[in-house]
Amino acid sequence: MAENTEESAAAQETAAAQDPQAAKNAQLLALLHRQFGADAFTDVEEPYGLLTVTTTRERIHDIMAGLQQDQELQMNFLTTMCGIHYPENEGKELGMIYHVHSLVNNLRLRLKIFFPIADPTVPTLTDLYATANWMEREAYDFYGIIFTGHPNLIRILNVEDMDYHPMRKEYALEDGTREDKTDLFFGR
Amino acid sequence: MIELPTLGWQSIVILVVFGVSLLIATYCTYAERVIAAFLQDRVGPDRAGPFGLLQPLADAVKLFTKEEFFPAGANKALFILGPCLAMITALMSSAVIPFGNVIQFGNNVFNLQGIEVNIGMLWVFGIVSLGVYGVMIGGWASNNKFSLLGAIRAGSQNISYELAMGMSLIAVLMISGTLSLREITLQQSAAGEWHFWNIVKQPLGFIIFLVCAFAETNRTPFDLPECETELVGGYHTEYSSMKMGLYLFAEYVNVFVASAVMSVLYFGGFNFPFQYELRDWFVNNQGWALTSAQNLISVLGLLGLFAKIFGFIFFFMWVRWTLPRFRYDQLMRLGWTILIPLAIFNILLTGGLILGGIIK
Amino acid sequence: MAVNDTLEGTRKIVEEAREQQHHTGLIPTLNDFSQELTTLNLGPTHPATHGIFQNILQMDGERIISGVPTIGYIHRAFEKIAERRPFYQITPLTDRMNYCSSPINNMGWHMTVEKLLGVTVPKRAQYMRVIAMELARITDHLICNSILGVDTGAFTGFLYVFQEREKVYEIYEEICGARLTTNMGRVGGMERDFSDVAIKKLRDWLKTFPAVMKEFEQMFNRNRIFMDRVVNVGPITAERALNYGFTGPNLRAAGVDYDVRAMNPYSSYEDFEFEIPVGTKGDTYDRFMVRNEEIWQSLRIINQALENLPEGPFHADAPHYYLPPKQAVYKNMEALIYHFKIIMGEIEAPVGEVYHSVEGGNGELGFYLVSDGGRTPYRLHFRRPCFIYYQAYPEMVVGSSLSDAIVTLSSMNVIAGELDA
Amino acid sequence: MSDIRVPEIKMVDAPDGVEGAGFFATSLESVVGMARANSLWPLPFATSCCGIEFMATMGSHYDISRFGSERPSFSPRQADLLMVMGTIAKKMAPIVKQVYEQMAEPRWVLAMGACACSGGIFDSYSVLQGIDRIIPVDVYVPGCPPRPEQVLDGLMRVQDLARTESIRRRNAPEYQALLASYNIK
Amino acid sequence: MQSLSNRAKKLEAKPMTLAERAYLPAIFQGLSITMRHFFRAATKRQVTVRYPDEVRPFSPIFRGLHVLKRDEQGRERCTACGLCAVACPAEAITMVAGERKKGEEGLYREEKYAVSYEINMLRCIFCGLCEEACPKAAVYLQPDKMAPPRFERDEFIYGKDRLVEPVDPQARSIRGIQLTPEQAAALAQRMAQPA
Repeated sequence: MAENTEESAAAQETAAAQDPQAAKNAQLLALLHRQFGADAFTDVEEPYGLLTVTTTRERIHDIMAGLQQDQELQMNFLTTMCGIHYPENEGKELGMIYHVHSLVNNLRLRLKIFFPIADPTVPTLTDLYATANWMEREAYDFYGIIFTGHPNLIRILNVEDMDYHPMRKEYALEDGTREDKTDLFFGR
Repeated sequence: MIELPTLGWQSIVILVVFGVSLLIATYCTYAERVIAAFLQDRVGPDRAGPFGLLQPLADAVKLFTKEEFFPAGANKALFILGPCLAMITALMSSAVIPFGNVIQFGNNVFNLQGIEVNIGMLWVFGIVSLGVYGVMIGGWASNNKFSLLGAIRAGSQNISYELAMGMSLIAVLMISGTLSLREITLQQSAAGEWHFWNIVKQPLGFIIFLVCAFAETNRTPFDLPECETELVGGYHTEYSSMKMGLYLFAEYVNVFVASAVMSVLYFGGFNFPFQYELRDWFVNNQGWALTSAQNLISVLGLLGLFAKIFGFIFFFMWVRWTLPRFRYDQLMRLGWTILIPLAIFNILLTGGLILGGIIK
Repeated sequence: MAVNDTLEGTRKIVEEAREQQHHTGLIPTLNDFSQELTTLNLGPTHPATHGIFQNILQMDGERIISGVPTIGYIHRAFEKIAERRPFYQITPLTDRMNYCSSPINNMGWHMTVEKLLGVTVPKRAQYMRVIAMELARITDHLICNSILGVDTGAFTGFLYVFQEREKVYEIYEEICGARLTTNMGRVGGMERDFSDVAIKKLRDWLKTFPAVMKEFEQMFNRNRIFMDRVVNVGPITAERALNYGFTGPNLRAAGVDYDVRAMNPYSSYEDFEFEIPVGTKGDTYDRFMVRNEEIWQSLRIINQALENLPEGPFHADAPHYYLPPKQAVYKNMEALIYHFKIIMGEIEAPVGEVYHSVEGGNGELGFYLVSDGGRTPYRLHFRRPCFIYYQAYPEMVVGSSLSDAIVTLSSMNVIAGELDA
Repeated sequence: MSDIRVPEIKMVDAPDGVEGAGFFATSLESVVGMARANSLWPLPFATSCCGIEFMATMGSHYDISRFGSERPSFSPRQADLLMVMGTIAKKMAPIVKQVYEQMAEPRWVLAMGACACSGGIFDSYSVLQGIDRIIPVDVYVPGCPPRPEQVLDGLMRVQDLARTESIRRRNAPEYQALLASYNIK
Repeated sequence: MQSLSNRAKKLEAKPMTLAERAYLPAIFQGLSITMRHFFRAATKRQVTVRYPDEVRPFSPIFRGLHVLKRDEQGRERCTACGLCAVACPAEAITMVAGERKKGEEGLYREEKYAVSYEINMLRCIFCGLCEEACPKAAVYLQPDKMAPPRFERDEFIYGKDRLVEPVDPQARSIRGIQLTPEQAAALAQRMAQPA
């Protein structure tokens, strides 16, 4: 990976002096920028040493495919993906968060996309990763995110006839039918 | 020397044999539990009666008082017929086992055997092969896929292994020249020595027979028809109450009969080492009459046979709680490609040895 | 039924089914075939589905044409509950995720929170955690391997090694006061030091366990009946396994030596010498052998950790997050305030997101925690290895017989609590 | 330690019909009761953690076979005691009920662990808050999971029930009404 | 695939030898192992604990049934602060706090006390968080008692009558505070009088 990122060598060196993980992340970011263009990513962060970038749902499939096929990065392990719900973010209420991992380089990357709750469609990754199948079904089950192109998008954990997506923030956690509990004492 | 016993004596013996078979089968469930427990560092049932000895009775009473049940869509007549058939055939085969030599009171000679027929071995085989119908009918009539799979497995398994079993027996027949179990036993009594037992002449045949006996009785490692981790309960999945109990008992009666047949065919039946020396010692040194000494030997032989049978039953259980089970296709392969050729080879070998005059 | 026709036909169908599955991830349905097939409903209460999940199998005789897994039968909404609970109350939840190896889950969660809070745990606590985690790994693998024995029909081996599990339970009980759902450790360290009894029990166990393990191996490893049942059963290639997101022993059985303990060491795993067993074919036998070998490696780690157990405190000096000792609470006002704040969940958690993963019993157990600074996580996602790899099950069993499907299932060690969360 | 063995139990006045006609019983009834009590074949309906503790109960250290209960009947037809162990989600509830309906009389139900008894910590939208909402429960065993000792205690409570139960209880109108209230049969 | 860690240990599945292919050696080995166990068990060395007659020793920190402790003078320690209820992940604890009246100083240690204190044992998961949360060391999970199984659901709501530590020194938990017999007698007398 080193020879390809010579242009960012200066940036690397300063970073490497502080933290080897930061150096690796800087390299990775440079590579991402070169491959997919700098405009593909916004909100680049490194919380707790894990490079986190935000992109758009239009580009997520290409990026994931590119990461998977890139011979040098070999980011071909989809660690996990999950949905998230921010009711306050107007127009970007729902999100998907992907964790990919390059086993060979031992490098992780977190990708995020956000989209409006009124139009919760995201392209599927099942053509790239077999494992995305159930993860997407779970995200659909929990958040109602529609994965276009998913071969079998039905609820996975909850009962089929459930009429809401329980992980969205507005729904209550508790079962309404319990009798032996009161909420009086627990400020939850 | 053997007189035809009276009809009354015969029915008494048959009743006793049935009773004993049932009793042994009942206590086999207890033995199975205790042996399994001991093999697994446990205690086993110890709260029902002293040492848990009432455990089988508790099971039986419970099964009798449990609700009868007919699954939806099941053929009622066949559903009942299945366990009955399994039980009846299992019991019938024990009728021809020679449990002991004769006992003589004055001029009355009593034969410790249900019925002496000169085709005893064929009888056992015929009845045992009927037994699989009980399993098959029951599995089919249950209208349950797991039961059906179990029934199919039972059918093909029993038929395949009966072949090898029969062929391993042909070698015994070649030596003995008779189908009567009593005759075969008596032939092994020459001088009462252990090395006249057929096991010495037929070690390979015995191993084949033993493996097939495991398969015929549906015991691990051949318990595919019930195989609870795959087929839930196999053919008896849908059975409740005593109908299910009959299947369980039938299995243990089968184990008992298989052990008895093995003891008779290969381990000298009611013969035991130095029996004639013992009799002569009683006659010569203690001044007993010959008949009473012979009666004593018969009784001891009866006990000896039961000791052998219990040894085999223990072996059945020991194996069950040790070995993993086969897969269906592997079981078939073992039967058809290993056991049957081996059995044929055994026949040829025995024939050669007989011709060569090495065994007779 | 003509044997050859059926076999040939089945093989063709199986090939087609496999192709189709590879391409679409979709499982073919009954309508795709013209043959007369039976549908067998394996589960949810089938004895071999030790947890609870359902497989609807299309069978041609005893051969499986396709399978549709249905899960969610014990969905308990962990992630939703976690959004309503303060950090320390989530530990009992993680207990119940992979209940065969609760301490690993506990520790993984604590480490995640510690990462978020920036707490460094002293060396002694780290070593204590390693001991607890490796004990958990051993018990997890023991139960998986012995259940594989049960599913092949040998019940006795299971009871032999379960006695060892009982002894480990005793050690757990000395460490934390519970047997199975341990709730072990706290954010910032352990809740109490190892007692002398615990150390003694552990040492005794380390002495006696290898003999039992050897006996277990003797009963199974080279027994032909067992080998015939498991060799070449339910195989998966390394490529497919990676594509399916396999981790842990199941991935290693396919030949990839990915182990979080070695790749991203946590809790001082870099201090210990151990090897990562890998298989070749990814079949049931490889999975069995990898788990077996991992038990030995875990024993090695425990021995090293116990020998080199450093002196020092067993928890971090972090009064904001770690409960003060009870005596201080009675006397010291400051301690009392901290005590109340921690119990009420009013700790100052930074805003941020953190992903931390540990090597659980079944693979990479990840915790993705998004904190908005409140007393509860804003979002907590568990990367449950079982959930991720169980979806490969239909592909692994297509074309094999029902018995193979059962042993494949048990060798994958699918824990329902982890599967459904 | 002596107090562990005898939990302070309100002895069997609970189940309906026990005091019905003919309870003061013929010896046949007591024999049958004893037999049933010592031959409770469990149907281990294990869904989660408690299932592992049930394995421990079956294991060599606790050995449930001492009570004559070591033959797990995975087929509900042959089981006497439905042991529900672990969380029952709402998706699972109909299956539990179905299994209960398939069991042959006499049948008892033991709810093991906090989840099966009441939902435990899983007070969530997907978890049934106690299996007594769908089937009648005879004995509750608290704990999460209960120790094997508690499971054995629970089993002995079921034995107490079985021992004192009239054979005719299952035909009693009270019992029919109980089942009807659960909409069973 | 290439090695990721350099610590891989390849497990080669050796092909079966002729002896192994013949089934019998492994079978005999297995049989001998189980037979060893059989003899060990038959000579009365089973590991089984015959439960109701024998009890396995519990660890001194086992988390069993709750108890509400009294202090050295036999006063209830609980001050009804509610921390245990907050800490309970199962929400199994409910309590009603009350002011201590004059003359009740011998009964309650603090000025506030729990008028009612209930634990729903069916909900409780025995995680020990309440014990840890209690700033007054009032609620403890006893290591030598377990919650017994019962027939009725309502019997599992443990009120103060069953939770508060009895005054009888014999009935106390091993972690409890041992009173001298004189103290206990005095305490029992005081408890018997109406407050």
